[in-house]
Amino acid sequence: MSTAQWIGGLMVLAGIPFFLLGTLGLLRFPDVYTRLHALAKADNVGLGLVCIGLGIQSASVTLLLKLVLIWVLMLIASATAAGLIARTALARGLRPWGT
Amino acid sequence: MTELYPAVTVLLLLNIVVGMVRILRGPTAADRMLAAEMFATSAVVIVLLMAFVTGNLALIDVALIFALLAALASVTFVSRAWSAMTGGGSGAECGDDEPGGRS
Amino acid sequence: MTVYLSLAGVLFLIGLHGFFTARNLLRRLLALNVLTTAVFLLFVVMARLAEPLDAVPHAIVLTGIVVTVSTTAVALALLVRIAGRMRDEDTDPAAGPRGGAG
Amino acid sequence: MGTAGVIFDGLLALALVWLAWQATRAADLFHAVVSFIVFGLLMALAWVRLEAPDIALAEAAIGAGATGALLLSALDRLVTREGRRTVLYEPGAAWGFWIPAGAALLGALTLAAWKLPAPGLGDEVLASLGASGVDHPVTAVLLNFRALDTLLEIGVLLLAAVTIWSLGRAPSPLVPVMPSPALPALGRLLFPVFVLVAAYLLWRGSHAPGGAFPAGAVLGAGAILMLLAGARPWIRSSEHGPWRWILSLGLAMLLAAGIAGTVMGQAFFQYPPGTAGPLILLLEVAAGLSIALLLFALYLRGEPCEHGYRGSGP
Repeated sequence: MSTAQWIGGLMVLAGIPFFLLGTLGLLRFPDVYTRLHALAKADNVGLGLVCIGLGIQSASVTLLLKLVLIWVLMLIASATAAGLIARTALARGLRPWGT
Repeated sequence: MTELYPAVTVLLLLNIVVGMVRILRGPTAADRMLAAEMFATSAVVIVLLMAFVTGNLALIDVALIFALLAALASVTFVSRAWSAMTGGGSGAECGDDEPGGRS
Repeated sequence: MTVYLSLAGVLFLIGLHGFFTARNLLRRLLALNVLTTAVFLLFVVMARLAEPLDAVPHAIVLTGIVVTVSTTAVALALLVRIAGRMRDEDTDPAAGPRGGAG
Repeated sequence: MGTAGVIFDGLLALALVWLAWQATRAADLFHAVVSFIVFGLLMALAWVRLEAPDIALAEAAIGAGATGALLLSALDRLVTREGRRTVLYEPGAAWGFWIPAGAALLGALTLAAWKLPAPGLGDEVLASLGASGVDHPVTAVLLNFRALDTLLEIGVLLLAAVTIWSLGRAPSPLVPVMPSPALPALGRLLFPVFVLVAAYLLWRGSHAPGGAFPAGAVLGAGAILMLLAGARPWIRSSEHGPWRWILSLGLAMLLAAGIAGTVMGQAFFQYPPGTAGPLILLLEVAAGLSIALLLFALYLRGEPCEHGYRGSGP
C-alpha cells in the first residue's frame, strides 16, 4: 500500500468522528441556534476530510477536483442555510438559550 | 484502509438513524429542517464511500447533485413554508384585480 | 435482495392504507408517493435479479418518477386552491354562506 | 460489501419504513413533509445499493429538488385548522381489514411479477446497443427503443403544466419577513454551477448514467432556486406566446422525430441508420430543456402574471 493510500485512508477515517459529534450536538444541544452551530461546522469539516482523503486515494486530479467541488458546494449550502435559519428564527421570536 | 469503508458507511447510516430522533421530537420546524440538512451531508459521504468501494465512479455524480441541491430545501423552507407556521402574509392572488379572476 | 422485496411490500401496505384512510389530503398525497416508490422498488429489484442487469425497468422507473412529480404538482395546486376556498369561508364573515344556496 | 452490506440494507430498510410511517401518520403536517423528504434522500441510497445509478441520480435531483420545493411551498397555504385535527384517519379503517386486504393484493401482484419472463430484456438491450447510437443501455432504451414512452412522459408533464395554469393566476407567495443578503448571492453564485452540472449530465448520458432526466431536473431546481433568491421570472402575461412555445418544444421535437421516421417509410421512431447518435443528442437537449422548464412551470402553481412576485425581488 502506497503512502498516498495511507494518508488518504487516514484522512477519511479522521473525518468520521466529526459526523458523530455533529449528531451528538443535534441531539443534546438545547435550542435551534446551538444545534445549527454544531451541524454547520462539524459536518462540513468531516466532509472536507473525507473528500480530500478520497481524492488523494484516487490519485486522479479530475476526481480530486470534483470531490473538492462537492465539498465547496456543501459549504456554500450549509453556510447559507444556517444563516437563513438563524436569522428567520430570531425574527420569529425564538429566544436563544440562556437569554 | 479501504476494507474499513463498508463498516464506515454502516456507521454513518446509523448516525442518520439516530439523528432521526430530532425529526421525531422537533420541537420547532427549524429543528426538523436542520436534521434533514445534516442527513444530506451524511448521505453525500455514504455515496462517495460506496463509489470507491464498488469502483463505480458514476456514483460521484449522485453526491454532486446532493451537494448542489442541499441548499434548496432550506431556502424553500425559510422563504415559503415557515412564514405560514406563525401566520403572516396576506395570501392574495396576484390576479385579484382582474374581473372574474376569482368567482 | 429479500430485504428490498419485503421493504417494497411493507411500503406498499403503508402507502395503500394511508391513501385510502387519511383525512387530510396532503397526507393522502404523501401516501400516494410512498406507494409509487414501493412499486418502483419492486421494478428495480426485479431488474437487479435479472442476468445481465435489465435496463428496461430502469428506464420505466425513470419515466415513472417524472410522471409522479407531475401528479404531485397538479394535486398540490388543486389542494392549495381548495385550502384557499376553505379559508375564505372560514375567515370572511362578509362572504356569508357560500355554495349552500346555489 | 459482505456482512457490512447486509447490515446496511437492513438498517436502511428499517429507516425507510419508519420514515414512510411518519410521512403518512405524523400529527404535524410539517413533520410529515420533512419525513417524506428524508425518505426520498434515503431512497436514493437504496437505488445506489440496487445498482441503479440512473434512478439514484433522478431521485436525488427530483426528490431533493422539485418535489421537496413543491411540498414545502404548498405548506404555506395548507397549514389550516384541518392540519391540527385530532382524528387523522377515517374511523372504521381497522387494521383487521387492511392487513388481509393489502396482503391479498400484494400476493396477487407478486404472482403477476413472478409470471413475467424470467431473464428480462437485458440480453436484447445489450445485443442491439451497437445500433442504438449511444453506449449507455438506459439512455438507449429511453430515447431509442422506447422513445414512445419518453414522448408520452413529456406529454404528461406538459398536460400537468396546462392543468395547473388553467387553474388561474399564480398565487403571489408570502414574502419572507427578513430577506437575507445571502439569498440573492447564493442564487448568483450557484446558478452557473447548476447550468454547468446540467450540461455535464446531459453529455454523460450517452455513455454513462446521466442524460436528459437528471439534467432537466437539476436545471429546473436551479430555476426554482433563482426564483426563491429573488430573481424576477422573465415571463410576463403579455408575453406568454414564446413561453408557451418553449414549453412545448420538447414534445414537438420528439413528435417530429417520431413522425419523420414514418414519413420516410420506416416505423414510428425508427431513426435513419447512422444518424441515431446525433439525433439522440439533439432529442436529449430538447427533452432536458423542456423537462427543466416544465418543472419550473409546475412550481409556479398557476399562470404567471404581470405583477407577480412583487416584493420578493431586490
